[in-house]
Amino acid sequence: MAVSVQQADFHIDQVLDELAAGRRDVGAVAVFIGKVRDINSGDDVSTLTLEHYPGMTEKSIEKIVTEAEQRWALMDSTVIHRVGELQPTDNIVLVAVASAHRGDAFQACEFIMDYLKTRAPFWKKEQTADGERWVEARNSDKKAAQRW
Amino acid sequence: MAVSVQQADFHIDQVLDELAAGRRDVGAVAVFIGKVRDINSGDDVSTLTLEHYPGMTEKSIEKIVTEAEQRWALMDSTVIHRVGELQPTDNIVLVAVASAHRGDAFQACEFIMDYLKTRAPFWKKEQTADGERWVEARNSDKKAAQRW
Amino acid sequence: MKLQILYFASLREQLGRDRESLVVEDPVNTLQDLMAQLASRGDAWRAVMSDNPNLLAAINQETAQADAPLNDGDEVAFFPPVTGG
Amino acid sequence: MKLQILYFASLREQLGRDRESLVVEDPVNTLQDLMAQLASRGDAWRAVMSDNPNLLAAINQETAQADAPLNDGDEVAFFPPVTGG
Repeated sequence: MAVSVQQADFHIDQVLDELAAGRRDVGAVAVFIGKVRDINSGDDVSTLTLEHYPGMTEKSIEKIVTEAEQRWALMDSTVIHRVGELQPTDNIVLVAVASAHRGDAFQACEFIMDYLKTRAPFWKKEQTADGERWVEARNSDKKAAQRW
Repeated sequence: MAVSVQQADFHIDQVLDELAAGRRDVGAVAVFIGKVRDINSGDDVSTLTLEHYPGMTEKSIEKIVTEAEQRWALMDSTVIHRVGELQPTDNIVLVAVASAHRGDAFQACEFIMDYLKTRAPFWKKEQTADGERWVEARNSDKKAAQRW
Repeated sequence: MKLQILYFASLREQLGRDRESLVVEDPVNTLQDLMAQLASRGDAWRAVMSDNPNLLAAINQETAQADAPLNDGDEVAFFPPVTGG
Repeated sequence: MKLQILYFASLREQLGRDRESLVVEDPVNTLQDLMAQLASRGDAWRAVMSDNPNLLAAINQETAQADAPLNDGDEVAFFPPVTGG
């Protein structure tokens, strides 16, 4: 398991080179990348600022990934979440999961994302033409996390 | 939509740079990578040879992706499937899907993979210590495709 | 009626060929008729064409069922269940 | 009892601080007791600490409910629903 909270962007080929490196029995890798959109709730977004709770963030992500490892047959997982100021089209988050089979990889990847959205202490603030505002938590994210 | 059947490997960062290039409203990218495992049905695999039906392969993949585009709100999709001789740890297939929201991206990516496995005319032959054999179609793949 | 016939994967090996141009003289209206005619070529052919629940076929690169009509110039392909991805 | 208290995101802005060291003299056994004491600091504090169905808290970096016990040296954090990912 590799978990990182960082300002810097990530290179996916590099992440995947390190995922389950040296193992020859990986059959399936599922990856999710979340990006900054230029629009939210109808307004143009110019900058997104991501705040987090250093220490608890890493712990809560490790907990989420450990839970995924208990539920599915995984060989390795990487979670990278960026913080600080981001612009539209920038990457925000990457979740990559390696498994023997695609069902496990897909489900674990989606599970980790759903829980990241509802349990990891990150907060987004958007700068729009009308000023800045904190992004509100979505009911759809709560529901997505309750599926599991 | 970009569909390619090729011998050459792919670079994921490059694929993702071209996916929905220029769009600033992509919020979610789901990627699946299938890889050659060193073991199958209990035997060590040294080489995997992938045969396909040129022409029909591309058409059937385009059909699968078009179906996904009708069912989910997608912004772009890329499918790359390798053919020829591959070794354990080599990439076989990549499916990448861009959407505004993660639910659409995940579902469309998994749908495309399930249908690729059951409808696109590719055939795998394995070289093992005991000689070579054609890989048999799996019931679990049929079932996975019937979910949708 | 002239057909282009393709064989893939294990079928290609069992039948010892990957393609052939076939001029059909007896009436061959459907894929089923063509399969019956090919089956009469001998044991290997019968095994593939008539005693094979796993046989798949395509006409002009579209998956086809046994009752699908055949036309002059069609490309017909026979193959086993697919195993890509 | 000495506590380290952290405030995040919109709460940090509403309360005008990101952290404080608090020496508690009245009996504060649970998170709920601490919230009641902080709520008495004024309107902004009451809005955050007592009239706020969306208030979340953690003790020593683990999510905690209102009845969770507090101990000397604990790190307590208050924050709104999370919006990462």
